[in-house]
Amino acid sequence: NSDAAALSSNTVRVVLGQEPPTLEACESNLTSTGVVVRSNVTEPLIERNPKTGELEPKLATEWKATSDTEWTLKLREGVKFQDGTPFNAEAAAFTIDRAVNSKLGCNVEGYVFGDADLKVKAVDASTLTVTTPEPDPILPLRLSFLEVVPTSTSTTAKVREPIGTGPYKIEQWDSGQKITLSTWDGYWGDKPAYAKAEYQWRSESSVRAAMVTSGEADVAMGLSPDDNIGDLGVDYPNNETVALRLDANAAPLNDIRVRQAVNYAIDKEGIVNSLYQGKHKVAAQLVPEGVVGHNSALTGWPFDLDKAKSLVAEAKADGVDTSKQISLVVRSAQFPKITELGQVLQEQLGQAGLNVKLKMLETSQHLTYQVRPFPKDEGAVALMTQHGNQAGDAAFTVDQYMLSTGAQSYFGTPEFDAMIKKADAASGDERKKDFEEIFAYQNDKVVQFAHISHQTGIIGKAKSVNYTPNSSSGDELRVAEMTPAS
Amino acid sequence: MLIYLRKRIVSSALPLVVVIVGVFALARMTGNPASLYLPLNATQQMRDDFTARNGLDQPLLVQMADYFGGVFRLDFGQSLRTGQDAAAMALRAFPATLQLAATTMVLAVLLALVVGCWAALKPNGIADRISSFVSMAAASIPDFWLAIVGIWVFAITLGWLPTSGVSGASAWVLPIATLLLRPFGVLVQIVRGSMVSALSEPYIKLARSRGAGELRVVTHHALRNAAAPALTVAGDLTVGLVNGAVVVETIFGWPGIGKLMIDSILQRDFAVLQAAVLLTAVAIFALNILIDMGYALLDARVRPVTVKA
Amino acid sequence: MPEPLLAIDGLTKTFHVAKSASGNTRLKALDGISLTVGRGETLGLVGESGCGKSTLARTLMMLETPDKGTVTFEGTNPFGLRGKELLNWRRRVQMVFQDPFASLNARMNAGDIIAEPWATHRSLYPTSKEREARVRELLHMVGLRPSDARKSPQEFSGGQRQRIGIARALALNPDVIILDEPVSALDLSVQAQVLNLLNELQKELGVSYIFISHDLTVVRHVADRVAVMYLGRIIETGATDEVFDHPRHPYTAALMSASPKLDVSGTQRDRIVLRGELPSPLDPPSGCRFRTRCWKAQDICAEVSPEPQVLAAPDGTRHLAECHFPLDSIKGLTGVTAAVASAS
Amino acid sequence: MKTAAEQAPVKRSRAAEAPAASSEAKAHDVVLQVRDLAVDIRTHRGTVRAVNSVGFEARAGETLALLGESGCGKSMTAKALAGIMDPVCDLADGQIVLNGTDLAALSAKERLKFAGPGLGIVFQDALTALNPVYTVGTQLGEAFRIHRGLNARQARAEAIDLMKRVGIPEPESRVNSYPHQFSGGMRQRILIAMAVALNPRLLIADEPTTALDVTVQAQIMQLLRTLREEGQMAVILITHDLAVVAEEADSVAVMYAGNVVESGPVSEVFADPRHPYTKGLLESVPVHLERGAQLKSIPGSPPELHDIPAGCVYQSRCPLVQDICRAERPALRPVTSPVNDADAGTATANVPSGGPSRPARTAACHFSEEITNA
Amino acid sequence: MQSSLTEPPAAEQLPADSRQPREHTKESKQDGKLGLFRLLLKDRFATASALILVVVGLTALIGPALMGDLATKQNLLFANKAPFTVAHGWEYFLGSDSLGRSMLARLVVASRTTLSVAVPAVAVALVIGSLWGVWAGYHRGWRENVSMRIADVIMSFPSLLLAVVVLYVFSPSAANIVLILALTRIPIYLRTARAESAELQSRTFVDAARTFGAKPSAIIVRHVIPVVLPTLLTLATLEFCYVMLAESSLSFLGIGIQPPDVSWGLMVSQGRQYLQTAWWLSIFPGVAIVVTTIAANVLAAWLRIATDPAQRWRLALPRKRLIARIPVKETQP
Ligand SMILES: Nc1ncnc2c1ncn2[C@@H]1O[C@H](COP(=O)(O)OP(=O)(O)OP(=O)(O)O)[C@@H](O)[C@H]1O
Ligand SMILES: Nc1ncnc2c1ncn2[C@@H]1O[C@H](COP(=O)(O)OP(=O)(O)OP(=O)(O)O)[C@@H](O)[C@H]1O
Ligand SMILES: [Mg+2]
Ligand SMILES: [Mg+2]
Repeated sequence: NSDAAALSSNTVRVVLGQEPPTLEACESNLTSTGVVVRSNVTEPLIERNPKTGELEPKLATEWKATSDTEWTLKLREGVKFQDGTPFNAEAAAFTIDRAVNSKLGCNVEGYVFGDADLKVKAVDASTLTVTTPEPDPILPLRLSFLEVVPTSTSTTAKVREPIGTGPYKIEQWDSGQKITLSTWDGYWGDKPAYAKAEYQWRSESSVRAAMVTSGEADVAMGLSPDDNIGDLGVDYPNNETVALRLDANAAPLNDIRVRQAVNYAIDKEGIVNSLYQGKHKVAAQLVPEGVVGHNSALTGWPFDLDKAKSLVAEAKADGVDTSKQISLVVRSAQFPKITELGQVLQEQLGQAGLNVKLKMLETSQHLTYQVRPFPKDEGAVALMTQHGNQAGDAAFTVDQYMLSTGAQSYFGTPEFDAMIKKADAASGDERKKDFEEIFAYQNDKVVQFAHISHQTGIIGKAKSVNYTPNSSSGDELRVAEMTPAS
Repeated sequence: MLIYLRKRIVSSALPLVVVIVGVFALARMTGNPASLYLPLNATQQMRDDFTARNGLDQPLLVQMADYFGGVFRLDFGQSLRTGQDAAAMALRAFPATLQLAATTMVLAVLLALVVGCWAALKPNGIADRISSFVSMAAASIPDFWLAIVGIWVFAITLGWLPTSGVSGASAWVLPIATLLLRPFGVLVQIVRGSMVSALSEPYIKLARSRGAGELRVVTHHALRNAAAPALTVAGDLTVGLVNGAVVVETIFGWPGIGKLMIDSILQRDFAVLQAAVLLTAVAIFALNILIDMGYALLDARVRPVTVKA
Repeated sequence: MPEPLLAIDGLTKTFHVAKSASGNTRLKALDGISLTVGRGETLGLVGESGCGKSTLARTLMMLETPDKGTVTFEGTNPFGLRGKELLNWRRRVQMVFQDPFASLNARMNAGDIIAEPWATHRSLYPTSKEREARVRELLHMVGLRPSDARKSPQEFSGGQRQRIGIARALALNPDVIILDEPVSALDLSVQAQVLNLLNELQKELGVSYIFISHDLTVVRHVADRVAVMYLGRIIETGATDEVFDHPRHPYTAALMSASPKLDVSGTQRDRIVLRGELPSPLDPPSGCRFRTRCWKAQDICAEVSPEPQVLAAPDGTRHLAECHFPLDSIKGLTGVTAAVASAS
Repeated sequence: MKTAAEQAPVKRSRAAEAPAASSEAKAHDVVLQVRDLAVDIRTHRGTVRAVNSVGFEARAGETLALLGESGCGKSMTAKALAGIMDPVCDLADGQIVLNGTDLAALSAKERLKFAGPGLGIVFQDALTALNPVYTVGTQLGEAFRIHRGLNARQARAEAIDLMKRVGIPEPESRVNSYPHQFSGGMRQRILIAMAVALNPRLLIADEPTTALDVTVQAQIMQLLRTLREEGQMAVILITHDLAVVAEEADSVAVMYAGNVVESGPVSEVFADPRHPYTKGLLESVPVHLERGAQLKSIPGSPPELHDIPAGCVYQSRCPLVQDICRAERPALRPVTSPVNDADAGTATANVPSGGPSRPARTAACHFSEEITNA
Repeated sequence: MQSSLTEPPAAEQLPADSRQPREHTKESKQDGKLGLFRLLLKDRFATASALILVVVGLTALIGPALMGDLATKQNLLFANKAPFTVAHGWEYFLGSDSLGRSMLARLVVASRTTLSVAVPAVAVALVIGSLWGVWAGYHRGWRENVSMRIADVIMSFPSLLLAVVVLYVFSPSAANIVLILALTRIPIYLRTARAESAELQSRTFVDAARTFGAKPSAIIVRHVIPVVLPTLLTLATLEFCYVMLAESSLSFLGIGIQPPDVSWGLMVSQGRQYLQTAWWLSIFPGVAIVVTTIAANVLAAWLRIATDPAQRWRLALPRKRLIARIPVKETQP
């Protein structure tokens, strides 16, 4: 394997869970697209530091709110696209227009901007103003999801192989086999250590692990604790939180005591320690540490089966039909050991005296349960959800999951909705505090969620590569941060 | 022969249409793909846009008419997932599967012939018992399990073979070995059975009475007669491989049509699914015709020119 | 002349087959066959292999549909029958098949095989007791033991199987039995047993037989009248002794002479050995079908198909032959042999 | 241990061959001598003896007929001679001396050398005995490829030659036809051609015409006669058609339940049977009788193989049965023949080669002498 | 070598009273069954196979009632305990799974799901495919053509799509998996049955039945099906194996049997993640599949010969070395 060895000295080989459907920049919030494109091929105007959660300059050097609804950005100069055209305000404006205001149906549009249209104006070559219809304190954060493309990019169709300003350009994409990136000489920043990055994909996590073990790959994404990768496995907090979302619109979950009982009945410690070998953290809220709004004071529900039982009994005594079936809806293969987790939950809720039926569904079916409009006549549903807040701001979580009209929320209260609206409009410390309160309030008064754990991701990493994964590595794997271990 | 071929091709056309119509209708029964392609918090407006953009709001019959109109213009639509031409995606994936299936079947048939003949020489003898045990076990081991064990043993522990991928000849070994086992196991049984009965035919005795030795009797006289049932079964197994090497393709990252199909199904990528099914169905019909021609090659009695109408 | 039990007129049957050398796809297996069978009479049917004997039998049994021609059984055409009447006809006309191995289902035992017809004709022996008694009776009639009812076909020798076939045909008390080479698979002593059985049945029950066979000795022994077939046509019919002793069609003469004789004197007989093979029924010769192998053939034979001629028979029976140049009835075979010797 | 055929030059023209063959083998030389042949079959009822102490001899240029009831072991004997028995059958005992070599003592592999040049065999069922998937040319040529090492083209030429020899018209085009494209009679000829391809000293024909009609039968018999005379072959003809035996054979061996019960020249045996079975058989022939008259037949059926009685095998059906028949099995003994009294004294059951030119007259019956008088 | 296996005593020795033929038939049927059983005992492999199948069948039948609770009882602290020790109690002799459940109990419970998927799937496909094929082959003509084209359609149809549709439109349950597997395997039987039946309908004994005026349905039942059945049954055992594997492949792809139901296929599929840490999770159910299919195949091969009157002798054949020569008395002249 001397060939491979020679190659590996200047190429880093990454194995992913699936082939990116496209490398289109405006779809880069899709995990498998973003992991290749973001910060490697294309770059955003503003970048969020996954470690600190702070926003940092990238193609924009400065930004500030010039009014309630207007933000002005100063752009970096001397940056070129990989096709040789210069990066300027026109290109930045074009990027925003293309992603947010066009008929392309970009994924990132829905994900980050909702149906709000932005007004963008290139004031001069290096100045850009963005106007929002409503005041938006986190617009810069939202902009960090937009990868900048040149004006030559099609506005009528998505492009599979984008041109960007990043340190790597797409050298070749052998459909079905691999994608090769190579360094671009005209990059404005530092030249990365690896001349090439090669992406392959295998859907079995054990195979991905095996590839690192056998030296066929340098970095393997998304491994499971049972893949037996030994000391080649590197853990990192991946921002994902697992919880049950409880539907309070049907008996018996329409009684808060039953929802509390669910929380008491789950042995979170046991699950984390036994199923996930202690690598995950017991969760008390939907966002992990590091996300703006995380309430570190929350301790969550203790495991207390007796309490759970008595709560169920109480509810029953009050006429709640606790024998009604609760569907525990789980998406198969969503994350490692999810089937086991489902079975554990079913068993534990059963012990509390609830009648739980486990429903393992494939993605598309699961989605019909996950987002509005929810299926009718399904009875009580406890939906297992894995939520990852990539943006680092609780608003992305709360608007979706807790607002009574939220796309992924079963219910809420007017009071709670008001709290959320207030927090959304706030900024700075106030914003932080508002969200912390919201999480506490949900646990106290709403109880739509039974939180289980904050997950830890595992990547496999060959000894020959130096790289420290962080909470965004799963979405944005910066090759430039990798160096060969000499 | 040509007339026969033409007839067969014409008579395959209608079933092909049925297959496509079936796939078309069934696929749309699995629900609107909007939620798969739109962000979780997409608004109803966005969903409606998506549905309209992809023509999914039309009545099924209209969609189908559109589709067949496209097919006649050789336009099979675009992939929802990748935005590429659906037919191109299917055509790109197909050779990988075909190569894998063909190599596997050729090896399986050869191996099964050797082992099956060996077993048939002495029915109920030691060789027969051993080979039937081994072949039955081979036929009943789950392929994904074998694949993973294979990777573990040959790629990780011994380091002889790459774990997966398509680069280089050595990457073929594990997928083929995994796929091979069931066809091999089934075919050994079939070859053995038909060999045993072929060897008891009077013409075999006559060949012996001409002084033909055991090897010659087996390879020259019995084999060709025993081949027809093996051909039938090999055909069915090949159909299975062409259509369903999904598991192996999934595990070994083999960019084949089976993987493409399951992905398209799970991702509700209708155009790609339809193109892939159409392609494999054509291939399967062609395979069936080839097999019928194989019979004719093996045995003059079934040549269409001489069979009774 | 009394009304015959079964009359066949102009029966023609064509098979569609894949192309022959000349591109023909229509095989005329029967070409205008006319025959009659009287009550209690045995009609012998002889002819070269593949000339259509079995096809005729199968057509009579309505296993094949004729293209043309009529069959009349007691004044009615069985092909027009439906329902009950058809069943009744089926009951009255039965067949013993050529191959005793293939015509019995190896997975049934002899008793079930013989009783099988009653599954359709339930009214015949309504109770199982009656059926069992009748099976025993039939077994006895064909010379098998009652205990044989339990054996399966492969436990019987060829002769015994043929007897089971006969018992099955008799199960419905038919009036006509078509026997397609019933004894050619049997060895001599068994053959004698079967022929005796058929004979007795005819005497007792007045059954009519159509008896198909290659073995002329046997035909001569059982048949009242003989019909000789060649390539789908009846080329000669007449009373058995008349046809055997005074064949008028050259083919009949050749057939007679080819039949080996049990003559222990050791002297070699002169015999007519026909030249060439039976022509393919797909491409039969023009005119007279036998002309390609006939030593008497002349130009006219290739052009005009001979019509059946009524020939004078010394004993006054009706003797028909389809030949432009029928043989002299007085000269008999010796003359023929001389003719062949000079021809070759 | 080389046979004459093997030492023969690789390619000989057909014309040169015939005289050579006749000089090698003088007429009436004993080609094959079978002594005490016994064949066992392993069945689920235990091992049974299907052929028991069978002995006869076949002479060059002559035909020996094997007669007997269905299932009496004729085909089994033939297969034993040719060394192609079913896997459940074993050669239990006896000698098969072909031209001085005891085939029974050879290993299966050594025997292969004799299959073809030494003896040829023709089966009854011409359709199943030909391999349906090969052209007749391939099958005819195979013997030459195996024994003479000819290549495909040469073998084909030989095959065409053979087809001419057995009277198949247009052999050049028909050599590429498949068996199913031939009529029954032609298939039978091809089988015969295959059997005589290497000019064997012995030809075994097992019911070669049973499936055929009389005109074809006559042609086949004539062909066999011609071949026998040309090549001075010994022919063993198995049939149950007494008329064929009478016309074709020189001598006859009558078998019953695995045993030879009578043998001798055809004319003598048929004129003067010395075993009650032979006699019964001859009487069953439907000749010279009133139409519809009762035919004579032998009552009863032969004993089942697993249930062969001690004593005479024919005892259950014999009109002459006595106590001694139940106790002792009669051996095959010479019988006096009014036709051939002179030889009778010296004849034994198994005549050593070089013996008298007329086959001996033998019968296995305690009362063979009485039968003539009866 | 005369064993009790020999056929019923020769006819002559039977009670001559033939007025009681009914009893005779009964007797002979019993004889037949007994004979088959004895024949089975003679073949060691077939006997062992039959035993295995009986054990598996019984396990599936009564096992879940005995061990159902044990199979679902989780103990997260007791996960992935190694097999072959009774230190933790007999129920953990085969180790525990990733949720600390008894492997033994789960194997037992899974056997029922496995069989209740495989057996009905095979049976439904067998019955429908065979009857259809026999019917099409018997009548020939357009019925045959249309049927074969339908078979082509099903064969070239992606069964996975069907699986997803069924699971989507209905819900993932054993019954629906049976439906999918049965539907997609029908062509196999259809083709075989058609070919055999088309050949059989031209046989003379079928013609003979026609000459009695028997109806096609009666002929099919009486003559065609009994002859075709052994071939189809042999095919069905091979298919039995296929169906179990297909079910596990569906599980692998996430669209098969869904927890908390458990089948061998699902166990193999889920256990694969633990191959390197807890091999027994997938090896034991895998072995169960292999052993069951081998047993079914061996028994089917045996049964096929044993029920074929023309081949039955093969089974009772004494081995060559055991030949006992039958002494033959003979007088010397
Ligand atoms: N089903 C069929 N399809 C096509 N041709 C057929 C069919 N049945 C018979 N024939 C042809 O019809 C001709 C007559 O056949 P038939 O079986 O009646 O002859 P046969 O006189 O009974 O011969 P044999 O004496 O050999 O039994 C033959 O050439 C045969 O090939
Ligand atoms: N493979 C076999 N297994 C068991 N028994 C057999 C086998 N082959 C032949 N037999 C039996 O051996 C005996 C002799 O058979 P053989 O074929 O030699 O008879 P045959 O004289 O040629 O009869 P036929 O005139 O009917 O051809 C018969 O009883 C037969 O049942
Ligand atoms: Mg016929
Ligand atoms: Mg024989």
